[in-house]
Amino acid sequence: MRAPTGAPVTREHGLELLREMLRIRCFEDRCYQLYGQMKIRGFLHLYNGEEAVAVGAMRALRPSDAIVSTYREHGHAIARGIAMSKVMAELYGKQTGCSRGRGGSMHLFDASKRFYGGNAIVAGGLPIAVGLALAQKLQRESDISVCFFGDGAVAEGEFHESLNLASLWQLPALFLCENNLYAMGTALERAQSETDIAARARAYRIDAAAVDGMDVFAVEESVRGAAERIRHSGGPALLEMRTYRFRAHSMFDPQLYRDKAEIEAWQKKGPIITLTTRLKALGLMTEDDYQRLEREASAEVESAVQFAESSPWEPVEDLERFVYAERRA
Amino acid sequence: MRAPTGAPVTREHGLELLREMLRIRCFEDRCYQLYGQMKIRGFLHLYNGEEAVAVGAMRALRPSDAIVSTYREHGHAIARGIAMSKVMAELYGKQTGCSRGRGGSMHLFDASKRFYGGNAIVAGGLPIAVGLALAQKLQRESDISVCFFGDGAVAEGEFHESLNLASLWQLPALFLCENNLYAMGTALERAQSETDIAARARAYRIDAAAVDGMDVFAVEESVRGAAERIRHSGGPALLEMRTYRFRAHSMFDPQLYRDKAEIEAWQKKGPIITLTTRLKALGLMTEDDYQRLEREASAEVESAVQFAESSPWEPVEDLERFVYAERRA
Amino acid sequence: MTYRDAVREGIRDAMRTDPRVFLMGEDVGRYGGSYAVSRGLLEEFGPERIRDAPLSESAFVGAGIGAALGGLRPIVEVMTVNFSLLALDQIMNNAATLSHMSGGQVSVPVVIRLATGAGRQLAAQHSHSLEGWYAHIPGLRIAVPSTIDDARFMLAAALACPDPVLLFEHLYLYNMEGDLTPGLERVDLDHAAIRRGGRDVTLITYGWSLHKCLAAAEDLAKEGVEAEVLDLRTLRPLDDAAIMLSVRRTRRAVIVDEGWRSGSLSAEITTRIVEQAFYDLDAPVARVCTVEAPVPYAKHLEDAALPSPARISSAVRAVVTGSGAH
Amino acid sequence: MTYRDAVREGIRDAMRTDPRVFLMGEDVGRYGGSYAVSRGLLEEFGPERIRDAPLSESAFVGAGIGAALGGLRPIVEVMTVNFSLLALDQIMNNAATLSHMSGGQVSVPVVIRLATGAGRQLAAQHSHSLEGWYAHIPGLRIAVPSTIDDARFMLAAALACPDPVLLFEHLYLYNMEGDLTPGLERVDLDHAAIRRGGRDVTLITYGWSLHKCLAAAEDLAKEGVEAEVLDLRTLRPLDDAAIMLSVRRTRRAVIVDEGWRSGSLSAEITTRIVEQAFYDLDAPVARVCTVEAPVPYAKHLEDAALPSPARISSAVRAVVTGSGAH
Ligand SMILES: Cc1ncc(C[n+]2csc(CCOP(=O)(O)OP(=O)(O)O)c2C)c(N)n1
Ligand SMILES: Cc1ncc(C[n+]2csc(CCOP(=O)(O)OP(=O)(O)O)c2C)c(N)n1
Ligand SMILES: [Mg+2]
Ligand SMILES: [Mg+2]
Repeated sequence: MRAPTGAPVTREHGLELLREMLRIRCFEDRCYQLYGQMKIRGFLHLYNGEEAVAVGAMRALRPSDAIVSTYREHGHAIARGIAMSKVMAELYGKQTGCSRGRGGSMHLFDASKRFYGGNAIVAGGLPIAVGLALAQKLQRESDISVCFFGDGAVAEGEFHESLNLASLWQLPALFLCENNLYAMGTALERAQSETDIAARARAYRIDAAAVDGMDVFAVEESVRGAAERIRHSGGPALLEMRTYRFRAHSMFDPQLYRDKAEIEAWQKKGPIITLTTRLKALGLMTEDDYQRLEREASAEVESAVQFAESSPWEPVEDLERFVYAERRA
Repeated sequence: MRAPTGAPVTREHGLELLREMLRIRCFEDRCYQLYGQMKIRGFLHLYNGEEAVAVGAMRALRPSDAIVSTYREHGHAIARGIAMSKVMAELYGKQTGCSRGRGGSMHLFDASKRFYGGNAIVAGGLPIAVGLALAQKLQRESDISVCFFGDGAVAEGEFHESLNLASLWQLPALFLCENNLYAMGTALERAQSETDIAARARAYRIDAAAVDGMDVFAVEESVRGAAERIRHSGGPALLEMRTYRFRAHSMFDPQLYRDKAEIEAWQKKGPIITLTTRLKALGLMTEDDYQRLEREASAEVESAVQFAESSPWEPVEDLERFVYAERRA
Repeated sequence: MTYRDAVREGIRDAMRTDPRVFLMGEDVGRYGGSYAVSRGLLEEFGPERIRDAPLSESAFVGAGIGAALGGLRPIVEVMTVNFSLLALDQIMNNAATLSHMSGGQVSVPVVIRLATGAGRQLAAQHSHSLEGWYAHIPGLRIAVPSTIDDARFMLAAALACPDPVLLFEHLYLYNMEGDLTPGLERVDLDHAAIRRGGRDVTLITYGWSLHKCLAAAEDLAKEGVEAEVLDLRTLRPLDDAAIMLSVRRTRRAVIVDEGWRSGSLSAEITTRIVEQAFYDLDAPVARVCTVEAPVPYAKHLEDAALPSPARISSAVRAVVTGSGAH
Repeated sequence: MTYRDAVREGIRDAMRTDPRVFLMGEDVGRYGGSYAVSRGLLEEFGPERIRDAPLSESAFVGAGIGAALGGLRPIVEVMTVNFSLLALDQIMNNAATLSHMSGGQVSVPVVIRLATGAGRQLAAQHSHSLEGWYAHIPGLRIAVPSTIDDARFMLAAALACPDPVLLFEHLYLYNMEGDLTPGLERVDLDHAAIRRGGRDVTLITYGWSLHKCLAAAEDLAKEGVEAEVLDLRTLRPLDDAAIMLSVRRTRRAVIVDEGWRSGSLSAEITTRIVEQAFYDLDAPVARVCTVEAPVPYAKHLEDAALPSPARISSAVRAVVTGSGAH
């Protein structure tokens, strides 16, 4: 599998991708502040640096495809089209949140967008995605199931079992590994005997490729190509997106395990800065355009904050609602 | 890794291997009868057809190496040197059994032989063996840990996690896969997306080879070679022993999933028959020798049965003994 | 028909009437099911819907959850409860939470069937009775068919339920023979059932122990002690009303379950009786459970470890006579 | 010192005095432990003995069991109890059975440390309180350090024990400040401890709930109700003698634990009190547990789900006044 990166760039396409990445970046930065203000609590895993993966991937998928994600999923949710206001309200724990305040940052859901949740158990979403793909296959749908997961998940038994099942049964599953080189403080080479994740997938006879996850076009192209092949052949694929997280693992991480120089080097390769530079260099975008996109993103985030602030709490009496479904199937 | 099979054969060596295989075969056949007579109960998984693996492997190992096995482990236990009488008494559930009647067929133990049990959870022994190997490494021993498991275990998450750990940490573990082509009724190709088990191991950067598990010399040589390399390098290895079980999976298996012709074809390649033919052809053994070995094996089995029959039961009052250790460490 | 046949009929019926239903698990197809429950179904429904899974409990249970999210009605067979430990993360962290955690947006209509129990000399790793332990988990429904009728019809009730349902089939029951109640077409997952009436004491139980309790009740009747036998049928949620109704009448209760004593379901039921009917009790509630040891292989040891009619009867005698020795 | 410091001191001490001891788990080394417990230990003991493990709970817990068989004294850190579900097969089918199943030939001196509990808005998958649930399993010992002294010294007791011991550290306690009892050098794993004397009711608890009970007891004292507070310390085996001694004196008991109500440890304790001290009770035993729902993220919902001093006090009032409303 090859990941083309040389596709011709149009202004519209470029600005659209940039807009989406900026929306996520701006959202995450605001979350960081709000955590400091104790408006958001619990674990908070920010997506800064990895925006190209969510944005490129979601653009290449159909609305009817099923998505399963991790606890680091704000970017996936927003790029999937879940209203920022509902995501922010969820982080506030409000009734208007996309999980009615019960899920928080790690468990964003939107059934109408076929977004089956952030899953906070590393690798725990993989079998679910396999099952969604099985349902698609048995129902003869042309949709596929996409599962995001981190490099850390590759060591878990569920990764192995899920890849084997998907390949054995030739299910329409796309495994999207966000390889940001660390699982919390554990560097890839201290967790994996074989660090080439795409090669690992091939051991299950799964079509796999590594992609520059900092290049949003490369992500989009590779996901589109893989999705098409999956729809056509029925069998699974894996893409290893090479990326980096700019911030700490979560809000409680002094980052003893990596040094500033490494972070800075990656920041220079960041998806937003490289796309901006590229669009400007190609003459497809001006600094004014950029400023406008940033302003719009910022305004959207502020109105999401307003929405969250002014939203009601779920009544305490409803604590036990939804433990069991309210209607019979 | 290459598995040499052309080693020169001596009469003594050949007879010794044959003797051991006959002891196991004879034991298993007697177990089969005893099950019919309801002397043995529970699940009973016989080893017929796979004797070359246990016998070749154990001969190549040191008494101080640690062994972890499965529920199909009579052969491993006997080849390891656990007295047949203690094994048979265990199958009877007697106090004199090698697990004091608590374990039965699936849970033979002998700490003095560093035989850490039959484990009846498929793949459940692999992490234990990794831990034993870790203890060896940290204690700077030159012993290794050997784990027997079936082809079915390869699909389990614990296989993946264990191989990754052993390779990552370069532990002295030898993974001995008894690939008999079926996990209960599930043929290898209906369980594994990649049926080349040695290739699977290489995906963890583990040295691996497939071996003719019907050729006891090949087994012995390959295990000796692997064990030496492990002792020398510290890192793990995997050997895939290609073999076949002649009997049903357990006592409740109508074998709907394979046909007689396949079984018969494999029986012709059986480890005992081929070794017998070979030794005779080389003029190293006569039919009389063979008869004598069979008689001796049969006599040993009968005296094991006598021992089991005449052994006492564990008193019911001792039911709760050993749930917790009796002395403080 | 046997209990096994009844379970098979239930599966066949569901497969025929609802195309969303499929059966998935280790050796459910070609092998015919490790307890021969699904024998013949592969031939009728084909390998897509009678789906043999590799040894990967976590992944195929999780795939059942995912397939349920995706609109199907999976029946996942975990060969025995002992192996379900490998899938516990999927069961507790996904099946049981997704509905609540998503604010009610999704439900997980998966049915997980598991053989459970001891009594066949399968030793420590193959003899767990964990249904009561699973009943601790909110979000799950736990049901136990103990009769031919329930074996036949509980699956349909479970499939009609939008929540994840775990159905525990005691391996000792598969060979039990019996007749279906004529005319019966469905059962529910909500109510306990009195399997024998009595005025002196209530025996509260489920599964294989139901049959031990019925045997004990026969023996006790000869001594003039009339035991009522209540089959819980579902362990989560518990039918408190039925329990209290019976206990208020008999004023005495003995709980029989095959879980290890400490922290078994018997403790929860005792506690609920204390909470809801303390002043109606004439004696402390007693319980008969499995001895607190991994279940041993040897028959005499295993027998001694498990509840038996004799142990049940003597617990009842102690409660009824107030001798306190049980 | 904080509870966190005390745990770290306990580990350091064990590492220094016994070369067989090592610490293994996710991010125990370079990261310093996800709750910063092991910070600094990598520098002191090196990566062989402060061993970062990949995300492979089943394998590294199993490796701990194997290493214990092989003569070492592993401390396995499972980052939180929530992830231990992935290792349950190793814990229940191996750690808990090997001694018995081998007829006493081997023992498994592994110590597994797990952060447990809710209260930090971590939502359904990261807020389990399963220590009481684990206490169902014969062959395991379950201990819960709830004070600075126990945080400091329980590990040594666990390492000295030949059986597998699970140590549950409530994540809310890590920041708790306190002083070690001067001169204290060891604690045991056998006895419950009265943390506050009282004559009117016994509050039976452990872990973070201990501190909630102590707060409730202060409030109740202002109303003239003197609650005795018993810290169980070990959940398996339970110290029945200490429980009964206190309950026989106060004649009333309220059990507080953070497990979901049904099938929680509170049920087992209630049942034992009924079995052993029924006729000494002046009121039904009451319990305060977590509401039966996956723990929600929003603070007001989470607070409502968990035991609180207010809920404890009102349960005590109901038991003491016999109003029955709790
Ligand atoms: C099964 C499990 N074990 C441990 C954790 C704790 N934990 C949360 S995130 C994380 C690291 C995961 O790394 P990776 O998969 O690379 O994702 P990233 O955070 O880098 O996006 C760990 C260890 C968990 N959530 N689940
Ligand atoms: C985790 C687990 N799942 C299912 C089983 C039931 N079971 C026992 S043996 C077996 C097949 C194992 O096949 P394989 O590993 O190839 O070993 P073989 O029996 O062929 O020696 C199965 C499915 C089990 N014991 N453990
Ligand atoms: Mg990562
Ligand atoms: Mg096999």
